[in-house]
Amino acid sequence: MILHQFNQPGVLDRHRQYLGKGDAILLIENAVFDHVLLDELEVAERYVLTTDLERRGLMLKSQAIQKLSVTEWVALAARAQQCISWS
Amino acid sequence: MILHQFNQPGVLDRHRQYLGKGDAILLIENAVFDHVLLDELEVAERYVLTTDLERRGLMLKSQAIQKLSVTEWVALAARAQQCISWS
Amino acid sequence: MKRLVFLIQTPMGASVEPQESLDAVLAGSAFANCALIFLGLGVTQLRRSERSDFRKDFNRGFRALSDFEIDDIFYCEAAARDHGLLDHELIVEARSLSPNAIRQQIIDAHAVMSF
Amino acid sequence: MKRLVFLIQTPMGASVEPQESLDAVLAGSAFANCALIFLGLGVTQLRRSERSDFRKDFNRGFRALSDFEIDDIFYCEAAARDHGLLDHELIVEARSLSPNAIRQQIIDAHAVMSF
Amino acid sequence: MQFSLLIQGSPTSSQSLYSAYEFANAALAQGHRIQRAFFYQDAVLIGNKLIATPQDEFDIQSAWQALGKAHQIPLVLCVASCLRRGILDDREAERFEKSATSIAETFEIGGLGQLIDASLESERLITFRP
Amino acid sequence: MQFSLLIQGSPTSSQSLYSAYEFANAALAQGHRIQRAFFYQDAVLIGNKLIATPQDEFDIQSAWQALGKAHQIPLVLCVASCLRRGILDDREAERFEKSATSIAETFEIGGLGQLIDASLESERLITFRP
Repeated sequence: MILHQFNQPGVLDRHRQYLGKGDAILLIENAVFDHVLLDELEVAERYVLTTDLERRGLMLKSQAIQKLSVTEWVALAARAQQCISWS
Repeated sequence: MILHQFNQPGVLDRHRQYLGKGDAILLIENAVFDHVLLDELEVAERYVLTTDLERRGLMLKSQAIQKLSVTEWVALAARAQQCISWS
Repeated sequence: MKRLVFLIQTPMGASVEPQESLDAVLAGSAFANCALIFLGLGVTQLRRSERSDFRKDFNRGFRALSDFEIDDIFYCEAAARDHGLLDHELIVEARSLSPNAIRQQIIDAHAVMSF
Repeated sequence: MKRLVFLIQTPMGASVEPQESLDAVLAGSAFANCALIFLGLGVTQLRRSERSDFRKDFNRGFRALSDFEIDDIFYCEAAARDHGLLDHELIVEARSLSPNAIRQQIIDAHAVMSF
Repeated sequence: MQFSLLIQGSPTSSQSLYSAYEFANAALAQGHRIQRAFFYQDAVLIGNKLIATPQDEFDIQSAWQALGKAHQIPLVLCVASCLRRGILDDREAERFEKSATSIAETFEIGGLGQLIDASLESERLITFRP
Repeated sequence: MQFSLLIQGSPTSSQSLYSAYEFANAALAQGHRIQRAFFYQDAVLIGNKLIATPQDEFDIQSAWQALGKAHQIPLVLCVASCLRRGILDDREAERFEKSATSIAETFEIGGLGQLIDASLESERLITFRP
């Protein structure tokens, strides 16, 4: 499993082609503005960092997306074979 | 006439709704990567800064877009009623 | 008094730019008739948030606007729609403007600053 | 030797980041088997340019790669297409990879650094 | 015509200080005046005297200093932006009990009032975004 | 597990130093180790001792210093990035004939070899982009 981290808005689409089945996507920082775009990326586990959502006053709408604490982020990174930061 | 300056790639689309007839668009810095997107914005005069194109090894394809020297940029800014920088 | 328009395009959250743009507006209010227009990703600054641990508390920052008698606070209706910004989420009283009306604000200003 | 993969996503031109990422790759070559993969806007770094007045001359920077025996220079074929990058414009010998092949490079690496 | 420049981007991660420099040069060559260059946000980093630019690179700091001197253009760094980023003159270093100053010559530290004044008193304000 | 962090973004124009700080804290709380935090590009600006953070704001520099001390994490600023941005220790200040030093305590200046070493010797490298 590869963990794909995004921290910028507007770049999810550019890098979706590198996603594989069973990979995980995590949106942090300003990438959380794109949380609605995760809906269609069913190939991967999809996460959004809770604290960064809260800092921006956002709430998740989709049931398919999970909120992640920083503690859970660390666990996800430890479980991943590789952690990639896209921007 | 409003001069609309863009210095980032990927944002032309976001701000095209503020363009008026007879306005001018100028792409500088990394916005010059979007020069092909100017084709459809026929409502405005369309310019790309020559030096920034050259720094990135790019060449214009469309006849409808004009290359601008920095000297011409200054003249365009002086002619404009207002100069706006979008990003 | 001359009219200054501040176009706010930076998203809420990652950088200190939202705060530094607000500082510029407050400074402007002493010398000019100031308007703030949030557009593009900038409309995200208008959404109230309960967590302000890293950056300065924005609820307080925005309250300062009325203390400085800056009432012309606008946002782009199209951008608000794009970002799902709802009326009841607004951190400050702001009026929506059409892209055309924003263009007119720009034309009528003495100068325009972008942030 | 362990394998390090450097993913280069920053566009050519405005910042010093292209140069600083190249420095990291050169440093890596002393200790690891290094691969460079240009993707997204990063493929624009591969286009030869005649004007390098502000930032360091990239033609020279890229020549250093072969001096350091870094031969695994790749770019994403899809990104090259998006940016109209043609073979004859390349500043350095580089091979195109499919998104799937790039994924495999990532999986096979000991570590991946993004720039 | 009288121009003022508002420059916002960092010397290293944006091109704004370079674009503004080229613009200012071209404007002066055409007989226009630059009333003031106001450096805001990360652009104030240009005023750090401790920067050691590699010898084979264009030295944008020296370029601005030379331009400012040759044409008597005030190069104003925003004080609030400077404090946050560690650009201090004698006065600020003393006020915040810091052990050194870091502002490079030809640059001066000033308040946001100078930006507002520039925008009101010059005929064109050009913003150079990060 | 042994983590290393590569941090690239500026303290003022990006969130990367904040995200990395939160990540490091959470990792340590779970019993993981942070082998090294390597500050590259604009992230080295965190090591400027002349920064005067406004009192009502979170002081990210002090937060990193406290974390580094409490857990003996080397906080390494890339030397080449530092020179370009005016972050100097005694040695570099002398070498480049600069009048002052600017590196804050707890941070150290090191070469890119330390980044490569961290990426090779730790089990996970996490990159915090600008």
